[in-house]
Amino acid sequence: MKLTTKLMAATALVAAPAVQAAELEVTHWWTSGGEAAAVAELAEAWEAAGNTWIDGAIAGSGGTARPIIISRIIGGDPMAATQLNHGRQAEELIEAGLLTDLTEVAEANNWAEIINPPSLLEACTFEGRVYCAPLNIHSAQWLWLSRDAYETAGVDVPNDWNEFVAAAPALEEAGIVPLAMGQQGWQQNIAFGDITVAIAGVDNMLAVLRDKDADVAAGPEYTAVFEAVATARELARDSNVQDWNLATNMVITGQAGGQLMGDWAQGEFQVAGQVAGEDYECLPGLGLNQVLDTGGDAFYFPVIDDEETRAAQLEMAEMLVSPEVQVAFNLAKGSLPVRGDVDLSAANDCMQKGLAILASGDGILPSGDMALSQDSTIQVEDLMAEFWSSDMSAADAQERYVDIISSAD
Amino acid sequence: MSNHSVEIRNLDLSFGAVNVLKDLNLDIHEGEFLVLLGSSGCGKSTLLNCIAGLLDVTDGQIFIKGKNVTWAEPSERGIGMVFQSYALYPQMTVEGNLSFGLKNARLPKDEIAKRVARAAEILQIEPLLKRKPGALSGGQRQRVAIGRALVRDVDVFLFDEPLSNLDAKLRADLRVELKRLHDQLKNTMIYVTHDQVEAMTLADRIAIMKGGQVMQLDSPANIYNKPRNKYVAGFIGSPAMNFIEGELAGGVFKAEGFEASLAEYDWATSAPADGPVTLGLRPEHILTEDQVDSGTLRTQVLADLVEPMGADTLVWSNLAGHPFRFRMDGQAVVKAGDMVPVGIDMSRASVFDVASELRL
Amino acid sequence: MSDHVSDPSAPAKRPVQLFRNLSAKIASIPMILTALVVFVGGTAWTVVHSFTSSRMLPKLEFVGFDQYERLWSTRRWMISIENLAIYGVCSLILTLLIGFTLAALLDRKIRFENTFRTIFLYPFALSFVVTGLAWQWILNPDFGLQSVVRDWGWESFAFDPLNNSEIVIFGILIAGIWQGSGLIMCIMLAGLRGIDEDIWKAARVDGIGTVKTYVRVIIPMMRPVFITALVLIASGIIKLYDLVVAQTNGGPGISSEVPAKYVIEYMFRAQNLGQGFAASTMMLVSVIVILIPWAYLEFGGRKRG
Amino acid sequence: MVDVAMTGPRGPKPKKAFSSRNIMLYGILILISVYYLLPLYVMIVTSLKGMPEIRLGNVFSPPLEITTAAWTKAWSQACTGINCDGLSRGFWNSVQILVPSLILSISVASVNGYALSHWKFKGSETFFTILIIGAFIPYQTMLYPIVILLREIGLMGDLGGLVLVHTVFGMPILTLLFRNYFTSIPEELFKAARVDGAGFWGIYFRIMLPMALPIFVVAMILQVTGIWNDFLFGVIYTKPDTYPMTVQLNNIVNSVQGVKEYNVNMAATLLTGLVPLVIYFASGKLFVRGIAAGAVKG
Repeated sequence: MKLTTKLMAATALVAAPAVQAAELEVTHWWTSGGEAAAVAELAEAWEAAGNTWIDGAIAGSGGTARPIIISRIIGGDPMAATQLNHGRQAEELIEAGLLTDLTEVAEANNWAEIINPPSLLEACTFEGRVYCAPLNIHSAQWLWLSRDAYETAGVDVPNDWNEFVAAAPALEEAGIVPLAMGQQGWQQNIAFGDITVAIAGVDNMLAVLRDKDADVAAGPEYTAVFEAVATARELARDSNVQDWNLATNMVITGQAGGQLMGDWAQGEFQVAGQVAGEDYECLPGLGLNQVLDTGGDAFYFPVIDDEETRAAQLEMAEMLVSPEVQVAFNLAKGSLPVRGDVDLSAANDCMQKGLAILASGDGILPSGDMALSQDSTIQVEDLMAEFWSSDMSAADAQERYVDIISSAD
Repeated sequence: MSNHSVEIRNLDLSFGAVNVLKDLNLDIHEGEFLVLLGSSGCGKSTLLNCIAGLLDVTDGQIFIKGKNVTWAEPSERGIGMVFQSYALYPQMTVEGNLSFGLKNARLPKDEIAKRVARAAEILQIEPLLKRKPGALSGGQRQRVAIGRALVRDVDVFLFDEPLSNLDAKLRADLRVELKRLHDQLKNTMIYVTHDQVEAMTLADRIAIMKGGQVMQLDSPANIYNKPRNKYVAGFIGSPAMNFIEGELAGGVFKAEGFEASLAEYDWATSAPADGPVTLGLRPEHILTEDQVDSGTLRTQVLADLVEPMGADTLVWSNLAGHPFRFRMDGQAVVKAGDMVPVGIDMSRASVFDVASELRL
Repeated sequence: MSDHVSDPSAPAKRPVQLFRNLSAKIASIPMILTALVVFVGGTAWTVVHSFTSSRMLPKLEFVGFDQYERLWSTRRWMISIENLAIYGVCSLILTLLIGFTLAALLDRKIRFENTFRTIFLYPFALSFVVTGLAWQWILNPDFGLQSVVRDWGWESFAFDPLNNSEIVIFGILIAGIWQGSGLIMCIMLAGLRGIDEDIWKAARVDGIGTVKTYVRVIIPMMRPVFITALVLIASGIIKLYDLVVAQTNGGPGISSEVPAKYVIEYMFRAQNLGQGFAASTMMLVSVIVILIPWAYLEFGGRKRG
Repeated sequence: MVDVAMTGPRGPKPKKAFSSRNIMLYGILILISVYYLLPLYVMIVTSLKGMPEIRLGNVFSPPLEITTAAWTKAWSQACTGINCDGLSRGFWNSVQILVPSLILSISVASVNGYALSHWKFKGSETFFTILIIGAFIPYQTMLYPIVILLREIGLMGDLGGLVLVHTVFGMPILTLLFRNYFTSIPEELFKAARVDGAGFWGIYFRIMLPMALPIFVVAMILQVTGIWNDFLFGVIYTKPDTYPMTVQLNNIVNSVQGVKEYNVNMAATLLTGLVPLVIYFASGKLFVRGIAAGAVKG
């Protein structure tokens, strides 16, 4: 019995590069138009190699999908591959030995060299071993603007956040909502983060998020941030959608002037057939501070006690980082590739802006996900949700934010 | 081996702290019709359930036909049981109801058919065999319930107030039928009821129960004529016995304005000591009209209330400061406010000790 | 008589208590396992882990009452509790009231009773998710009730509970009652049908009005029915989750959060299992505090006699 | 004297067809019916409209142009991720989950209720009390212990595991119903059967089961509703191939591609709710009768 298993394992390893048709179940929560198109690219590439992609999409953002993913992993009946935001989320699963070690793939394909920025691979690395395949780079610090809306209102399209605020009354007069905002804590938190980068600057933000410096959070720079967020709240008063892509849709249709959202919003513009620079504009770092964080999605491969599956998992990991898939996937999703060595000439204006910032090497922030624990993030999201939906004063909000930071781990 | 059909030895049953049966002993003869009589809560149904094996006893033993069945399953005890609510299986036909127990006992088919046919014949329910209980009248249902006990071909029949759910006329009819059935089958029957008429008419012997104990076990005549204690005396007889509190002094009963010699009284023990006693007089033993003179004692009482009942008339009055009821002929002309002469035959009276309430 | 004691056919000793009614005990094994392993075991597991610093995966690193201290100093938890209290009290009273009133109306020997009953009952067939979506849609200020009334000419009409954090919990209440009151009506109706007709005759002869008869005579007689209804409603209230998620997802802001949602969010989204377990332990404690006396009265104190 | 008798009221009391009491009674009932029917009406009407009409009008206006496009889309075309086959896939999965769960949970609960009513043993009431308290525990908090439990007995990710979970969580309320129902069956019947030599199972199958139809209907309705509408367990204990309909519904409703297609959402919602709804409409009378027997006699 043991011998056979070993033999089979050996055969599987030998055969690994040309595995027989493998069936892998992939769990993810990419269900919006742009996201689904991007997943389709992955599935197509996977099936082109003669494999089968069993799509385990679970709609309703990570909140719905995560309990399912984690339950199945700890229940010993995991999917073959799953999306998770990389960063601290998966550490415990790795420690418990539930995730497949991808180091051999990473080494064989020289991920250490090609993945840029290196922080992405670091986020996948735990005690020197690689456990996830980074798929894309998402940055949250974008202001998306509708040309249409500003033309209707008869004002110029703003070039930074300050101009955006100044132009708001004109939009309101034209019956246009200045700022589209989905009424969900995580979206409001993104807006908060964006404004923080733009107004308080990178150093202050890092002091708070990475070093948990409550004094900075209580300082005047953050006071300015909270006041700006309060202003944004006023601008979004009449936006009563829930989902982020419905908010994006308001910008696409010209019902709203702009939206503070990550670069995944671009996928929606693309699906709607809009062209960057013509129909919509984008301002990374809100036009004030040319920085982007480098969060992003990664795929993890739960341990499945079957050599063939393991080989297929490694094959998929390899595929995800391959140049072809990187280009196809990221063009569809509107995110940036994890390797600098691919040809993205097909990318639109906005993506090019992002690539430029990335290539410059400075202005790269750790993603909020990576710096704060999920637990603290939820607390900030709760605070934001309450702040945006009530008349809480900026000072009160700041005070509570300081509390969260000082007790964060 | 004794000829006892059912014997109960030192039976105790308690639910938590409540003792329902207390050190109860009872011997029931082969072929006897024994009635357990008592008011509700006296433990008579509980006792029957213990005999049937439907309740687990706390202590003591039960023998049926000389076999210790204390822990045997109900179906292994050789008993058949008839319930107050008939307890017919509603989804089975009459035939199904009759044969259910036999099928459970895995009897051969022809034997089952034979027994069902015989029971149906005895009870005259042959035309009903294919019907369901829902389509039967109360009396028919009770016959089927009896039939279900009958087919089991057992030595002991247990009846748990089987006639209580029937109307008065049907009850009387079925009572007679039960009596006939017993004469015909000669099985041991244990019959629980709170109806003294049923008890008196059916029983070979009656066990009067109270508080989980047997007060008196005796023939109906003795229970009626010589109740062993005041409780039995008051329980049996309708209207209930009159009680007059007084003193026993030298063979003479003395109460307020009332004295009677007990010279003719049949003492249970040899002449008791003097002291406070209760005199019990059955309303129907009071002599009236032209029989007044044959009593040991004659007096006059004031009629408070007169209840004409057709065959006889019940008069409510007062004697020696105690309520006093007596029965007169139905044709007697008497109305409230009349003074009525009555005679008392002390040989038919009962005398109880006040403290122990036992018959003297 | 003494020969019976040595009767050879008599069982030698009392049967072992454990083997009495053995079939019944064997048949109850699934129930016993469920009660002990799943409910008691699972609960104990949860309670134990609420004293740990478990994050994404359950770990036995004990931190004392830290999770509880944090729980009770969290604003979201306090709002959740407050919401549940408001929802609970209102839902309990209104569901009982509406359920009973409907049942009483249907019990008045009306025509089309079946039709009405089906109308009142059908929402119960729908999941909370469906209920939440439907009512979210109806209460939508731009397409729903508010806009319709405004179209009728009442321009200032404002009914927008789902976007007003002061009254959002009542918006959820409307949907909750809609979904749950039918079942309660059904139970009440069954209870009313079980009341002796003579009671009504007696009340009529005594000249007691209909409403007064219900309040003074019928309702006290229906105690067991009310208890069953109460248990059903109460168990639903504590579990309130899907409806909130579907209808408001806790918004606007965190003004319609409820404890069950707090538990789930902390367990899965915040990946702070310890905190989630602490919150669910608190829920459990409150359930037990309310339930134990009731369960004792209902099941423990009753003896066969 | 005679005159008075002749002129006073005589004969049958006159009855008014539309007494103010009746008008009020039916008025109230109809008004309340509107509240109850409104969501269903809105769902149906919306599902029959096209998207442009939805954006323009209000939710209550009847469709100007009836189209079943939304129903078709919901059933067979709506997309989740890269799968675009709507709810159809989930329907049979749901049936496959429902049938064994229904049979097992009702069998177990009815035997429990029967044992608790006529075969009480030491501790049986304690277990029952624990069960009832269990009915108050939000399922989600039990997720992890259950996952661990299923892993230990090797049923994680298996249809058997899901059936087991439905049986366990359906047990408290169903056991309560069956217990109450069987308690209301006269004890004498049970005694008679014991005298007739029937044992635990004999009495259950031959006497109790044939009498328990009404309560089985109630149990069935409650379980069909509960199991069919379940999302949480369905999504965790199944795989994409076997996702039940509710998971597909969630995916359709929450996968917003461009704009929210309310008509498709409503059609999908109605399609998903159809099975329990049909069962309710079909067995309403039996349900009330069963409830009367199972829930009222506490």
